[in-house]
Amino acid sequence: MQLQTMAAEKLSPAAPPADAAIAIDDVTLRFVTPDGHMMTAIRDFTMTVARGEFACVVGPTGCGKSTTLNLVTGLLRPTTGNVRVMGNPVTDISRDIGFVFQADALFPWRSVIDNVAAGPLFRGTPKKEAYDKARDWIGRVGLSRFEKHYPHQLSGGMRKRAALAQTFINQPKILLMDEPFSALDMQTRTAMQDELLGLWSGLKSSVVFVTHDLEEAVALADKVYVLTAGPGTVKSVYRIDLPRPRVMADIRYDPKFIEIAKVIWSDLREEVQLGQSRGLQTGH
Amino acid sequence: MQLQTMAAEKLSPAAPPADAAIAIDDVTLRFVTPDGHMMTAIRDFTMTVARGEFACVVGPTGCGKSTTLNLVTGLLRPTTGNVRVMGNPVTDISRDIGFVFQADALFPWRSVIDNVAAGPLFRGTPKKEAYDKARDWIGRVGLSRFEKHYPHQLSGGMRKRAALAQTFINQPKILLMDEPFSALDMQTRTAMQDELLGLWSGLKSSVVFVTHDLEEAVALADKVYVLTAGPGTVKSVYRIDLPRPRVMADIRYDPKFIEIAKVIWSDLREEVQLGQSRGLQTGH
Amino acid sequence: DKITIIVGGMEKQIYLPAVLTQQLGYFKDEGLDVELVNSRAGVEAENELLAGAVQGVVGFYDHTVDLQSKGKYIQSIVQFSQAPGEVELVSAKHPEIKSPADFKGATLGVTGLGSSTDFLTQYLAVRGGLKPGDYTLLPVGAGNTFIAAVKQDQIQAGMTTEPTIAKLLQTGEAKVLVDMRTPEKTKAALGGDYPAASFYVQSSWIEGHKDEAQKLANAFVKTMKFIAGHSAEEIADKMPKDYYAGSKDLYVQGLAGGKAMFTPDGRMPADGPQTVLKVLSTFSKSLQGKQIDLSKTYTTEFVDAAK
Amino acid sequence: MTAISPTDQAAARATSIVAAEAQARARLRKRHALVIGLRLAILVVFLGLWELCADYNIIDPFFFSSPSGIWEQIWSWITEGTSQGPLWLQIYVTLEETFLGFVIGAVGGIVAGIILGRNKLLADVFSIYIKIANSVPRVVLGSVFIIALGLGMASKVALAVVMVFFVVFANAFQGVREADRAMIANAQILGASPMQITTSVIIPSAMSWILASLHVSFGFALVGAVVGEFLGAKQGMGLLISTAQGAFNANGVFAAMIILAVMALVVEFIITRFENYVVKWRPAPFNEQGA
Amino acid sequence: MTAISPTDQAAARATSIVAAEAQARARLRKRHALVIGLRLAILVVFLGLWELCADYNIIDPFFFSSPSGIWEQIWSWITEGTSQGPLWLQIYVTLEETFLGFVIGAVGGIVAGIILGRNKLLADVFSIYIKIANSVPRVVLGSVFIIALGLGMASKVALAVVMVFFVVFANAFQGVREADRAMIANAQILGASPMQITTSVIIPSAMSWILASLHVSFGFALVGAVVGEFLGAKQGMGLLISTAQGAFNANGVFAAMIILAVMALVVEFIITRFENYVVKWRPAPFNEQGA
Ligand SMILES: Nc1ncnc2c1ncn2[C@@H]1O[C@H](COP(=O)(O)OP(=O)(O)OP(=O)(O)O)[C@@H](O)[C@H]1O
Ligand SMILES: Nc1ncnc2c1ncn2[C@@H]1O[C@H](COP(=O)(O)OP(=O)(O)OP(=O)(O)O)[C@@H](O)[C@H]1O
Ligand SMILES: [Mg+2]
Ligand SMILES: [Mg+2]
Repeated sequence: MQLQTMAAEKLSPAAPPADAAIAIDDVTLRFVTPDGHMMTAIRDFTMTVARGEFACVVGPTGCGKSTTLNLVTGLLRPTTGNVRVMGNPVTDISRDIGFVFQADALFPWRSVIDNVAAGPLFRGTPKKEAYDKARDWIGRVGLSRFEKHYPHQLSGGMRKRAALAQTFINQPKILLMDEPFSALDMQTRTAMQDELLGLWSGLKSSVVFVTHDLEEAVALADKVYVLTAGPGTVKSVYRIDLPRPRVMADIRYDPKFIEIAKVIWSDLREEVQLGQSRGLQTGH
Repeated sequence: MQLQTMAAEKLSPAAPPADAAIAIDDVTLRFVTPDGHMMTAIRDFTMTVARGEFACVVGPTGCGKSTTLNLVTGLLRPTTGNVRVMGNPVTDISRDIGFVFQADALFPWRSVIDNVAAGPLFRGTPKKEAYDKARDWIGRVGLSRFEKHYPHQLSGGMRKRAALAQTFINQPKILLMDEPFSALDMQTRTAMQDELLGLWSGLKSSVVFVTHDLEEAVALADKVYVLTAGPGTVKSVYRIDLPRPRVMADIRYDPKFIEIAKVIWSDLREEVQLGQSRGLQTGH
Repeated sequence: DKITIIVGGMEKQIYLPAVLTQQLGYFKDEGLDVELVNSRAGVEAENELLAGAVQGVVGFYDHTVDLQSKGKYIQSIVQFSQAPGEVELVSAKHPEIKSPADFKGATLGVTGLGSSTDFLTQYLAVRGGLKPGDYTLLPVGAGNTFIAAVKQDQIQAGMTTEPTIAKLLQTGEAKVLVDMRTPEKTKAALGGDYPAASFYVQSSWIEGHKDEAQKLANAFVKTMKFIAGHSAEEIADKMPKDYYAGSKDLYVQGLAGGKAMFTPDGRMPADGPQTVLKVLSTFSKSLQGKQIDLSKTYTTEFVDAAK
Repeated sequence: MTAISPTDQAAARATSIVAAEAQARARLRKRHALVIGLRLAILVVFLGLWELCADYNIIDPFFFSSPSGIWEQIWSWITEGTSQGPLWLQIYVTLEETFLGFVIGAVGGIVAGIILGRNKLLADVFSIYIKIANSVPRVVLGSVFIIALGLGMASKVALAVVMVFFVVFANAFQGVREADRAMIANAQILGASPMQITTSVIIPSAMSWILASLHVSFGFALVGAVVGEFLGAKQGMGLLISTAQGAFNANGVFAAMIILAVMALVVEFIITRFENYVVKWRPAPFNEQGA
Repeated sequence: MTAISPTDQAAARATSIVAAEAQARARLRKRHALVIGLRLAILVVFLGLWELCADYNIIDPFFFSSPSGIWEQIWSWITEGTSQGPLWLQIYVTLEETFLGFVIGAVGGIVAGIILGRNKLLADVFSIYIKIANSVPRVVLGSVFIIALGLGMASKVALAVVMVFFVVFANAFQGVREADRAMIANAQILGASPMQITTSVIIPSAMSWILASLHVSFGFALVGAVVGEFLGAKQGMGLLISTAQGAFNANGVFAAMIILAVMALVVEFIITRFENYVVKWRPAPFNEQGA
């Protein structure tokens, strides 16, 4: 399969350069399954995110996207291969990273503002400053009226927004996000995407963003990784050359955008169908 | 605001008839907030789902969609007003209902197959039959290879699919679903939607389906409820007259579909923007 | 400075002189600051004494013998009683037991294995012509548990002290088989005086504290004289109410029956130590093959000097 | 058709909502009264039966006392004092020992539980020794303490400590191990140091474990202190019991136990207050929330 | 540019994966050896210090015994039997009482905990009485049991029961209350009866609470049985201790305690096995998983 369009350039996954922000080099990770066998979650996985680059990862469910992020944070260790962040091998859970978990990881015993202020407080910011910052970020994600609420008193989408504020407030140089916007309505999602792009361009962070929404991926990314159905590996990588700054509300109607999305979509669909024929039997 | 299109008929929320599958009549629900005040989650809420009807609920995040479903199951009690299911007031948590929770509610100590077989086993189905059925449903959601896995060994999307199988296997007459497909990739989601429609038309169930994806709502529903930003109440109700059976892969390209979606979208956007101007401050 | 004395059960009548001295104010009269500490487990008391945490113990004399066999020297300086104050009771359900000779096949209650009641019971049985193994010993403690054991027929006979004796006699659930509350009856049962309750201290302590030892002896001897010169009723009146809260009559009755066991002057009866050694060495494993110097287990030096 | 957007009936509604909420509050009050009533009823029935059984000699009051006898005893202790001095002094002494033992044992248990819970190697190496220590009979330990620490307060406190420590340790340890791994990971990524993880994630999530153990272990501390006094003491409730037992004063034994129970209840009340304060973030069970 | 789809290097990879996994296993084995080594080292150092202190009379072996003395005592009990009969019989008797008491107390605690945990009214009414009962000194209870149940096995079992019950109850109760409300709701909606909710949701989620209490409470059961024997018995380790104490035989006292510790460890091992079996569904902490 060879293609080359003006905007989406398909790249070959090559061995990562030493100075990349994130470099996953030929990693295989296997889990022990309940019946005692080994199950390969991702295999021969190579991925590079340059400094300041925005990478999106798409792929069928269960293909290893979250596993990949966990490898970068150091929450999981590769069985073979190695993972480097900012040039250093990942040995422990890193503090330089921001990670929005796929599932909820707010502290249930802290109110929204205490949750959001947690990062600065952990990092030694004075209390007042931390809370001022937290209040600012809570405003940005639209939870000002819910500052004092505990997580269990929020709706699913509100919890997700609180988690976003909690991560963004640390202004991480490396930002990993696992389906962060899937619980949000379209409008809020667009606002959050703008917020994210603003943060990213301001900080020149490197971002890995996992999503099921291909349009979202294309709209946000410099580079889109398409993974194969599990055991996941990189199927193809696309460079998205849409001009920046991008405005989320409008970019979807850009003809270039639509063209790119179509190309990647056909590539992805193939993979998903493969995954389905392997896993899904048709129901009725 | 008055409009009437061929396919999307806007209805006025009237007092529910006695024989409705679900009848929420003028309900207000208030929570105690952390600072001891009362917060109204939904107010003056009226909603009717006829037997065999497929209703979708859309609305900005935090507007009270999950709360509404919880009222129907009996997990929450209205402060004022009343809720009837199949004509009877809701007094306890009902067994006739299927409920796919927004958050994960699988039993972590049971493997996928034990989780899926739980419903039939609880209801007294013989063991062998229950497991056969469970195996069938696990196949339909594409988890056959993961039967023996425990929930923590699944990816987010897989867990959601397991939860779907767990609910569908009971073939409930009333089916409540809270953003069930948001963690799935497009292809899997389409397959699940087909699965859901098949189940629904086979059983003539009544469905309330919460989603943030308006297209999904239009594609699936007989009736779409648009809620206002919190405190949530019904803003408008649309009847979707697209012909059935609908095929999910194709319906999106139906011009009627696109038209309806546009109409509801403009209605919803207004509301979401209102919610945002109230809650969200623009970030940067 | 302060002198701490452990009493192996302040409410027990056999140790009554300790609290009585306090109540009568005799310690104060001697210019002593004495503090009484209760400890029902005798071993605790001796251990404390040996560890040097307390200066004296009110307990059974036979411990001085036993401890000497383990290389620890303690000395009785005032002897409270010349009879054990123990009684072998026999359950009313078992009239066939008329003397220790009938113990064959019976279960006999003792307070604890290795305690004085254990040795005395076995000694009685041996004097009755039995061999160890003809009977079973059951440690049942004293007080309520002893009574319960009799009631439930878990023991057919058993050795105990006041006020358990009085209580069981009063309800008629048991009768006296062997009485060792008076010197005469003890002599009959054991073949000699059996010094029991006494005040003892570590031998090494005496060296540096002759003065205190003397004062303590003075106080105790005065109490012994008081006991000899007053009726059970009068003595009971001096005791704290809690000690006979169960029933004052019972207390007085028990005291009247057992008053005779107290020495009139705190002096060790001449043949007493010998009897104790005889009883102990018959049964106690730890004494077997050991040479005991009885003269190091007691001294009458201080009671002799007491005014 | 016309969309009838919800009209502003708010004012009219307000009254009905207020009424509904007042009703809910009234229900709560009624329930509270019911609970108190039932508790009292049980107490009265229990005491009544006991008294009757004692009066008709179905149970022997010589052994098992009777409520009236117990009350007389308590009254006489209050008015005339005990043989060891005024009653409040006995209570104070025991309470002091218990409290010290409770605090030391609980803090020790929590600290040890957290350290071992956080460090797998330490846990693997040391937990076996903690298990061993826990199988030592406390009564024997009591004598060892008395030899080592003397007959003063120290030995009673030590005994209370060893009663409390193991229960609290076991729960704190398990509570730490149960702490949600995603939450710990999140804190770590947010920049928490190991110490901060302990204070802001581990301790809050182990809190309900620790509190559960505190509930039961105050009673244990009391037991430890009393047993210590039983083995040898100048003052305290344990000595009161021991004397009463020696004097066949069942009333005294039971009266002392009742006083101990009241002491335990008072402290229990305080712990519950503390618990409600600490875990106020907790969601109410479904159906207990809303107004 | 050409998309280089991952070539089939699987065969070449396989070896390196196998090697990596073998390495991981070797690490595990090494760690296990380290743990055992450290445990032994601690034991040896502890015993060595004890022996030395005893030999040089830094601690008085008359009170605190010494490892060599203890060993001699155990050996003589094994070879010559104890004064009450063969050693194994004493162990058997105590173990039987302990085990009965443990099972009854644990089952009772779990059942009571679940019932009260599931029913708020019952909990509100009765938990206060459970608190009261828990503050009763076990030693006093011991004599009450002997009076009520006699000197046989029953009174020791009862004492072990009351040692175990409260700890298990407290944890089972709290464990039930901590069960995830969403999970309970889900089960209810899936059609579970209250009984089924109890067995399939409440008990599994309270399991780690219950297990934590079982760990600590077997030791307590042992303590209860021994204290019971202490107060009056024909056989058993408690009597052995009491006799040794009465004879100022510190070696005997400590030897018996060591035997008790070994008993506790054996049972602990069994409980841990059971625990690993029951909670095998549990996620490993991050970083301990993967190969
Ligand atoms: N602890 C574990 N033990 C065994 N298998 C695991 C474990 N964790 C994940 N897996 C498996 O690894 C594979 C990849 O999981 P992962 O969570 O990375 O998927 P994902 O791409 O994030 O999917 P989704 O889009 O559904 O979130 C899945 O097949 C899953 O079953
Ligand atoms: N236990 C509670 N205490 C207080 N407020 C609550 C509680 N539960 C929910 N709320 C509030 O009720 C409102 C509605 O919540 P709900 O979960 O129904 O929203 P939702 O429409 O499902 O949103 P989402 O799309 O984000 O899931 C929110 O404002 C939330 O903060
Ligand atoms: Mg994932
Ligand atoms: Mg929701």
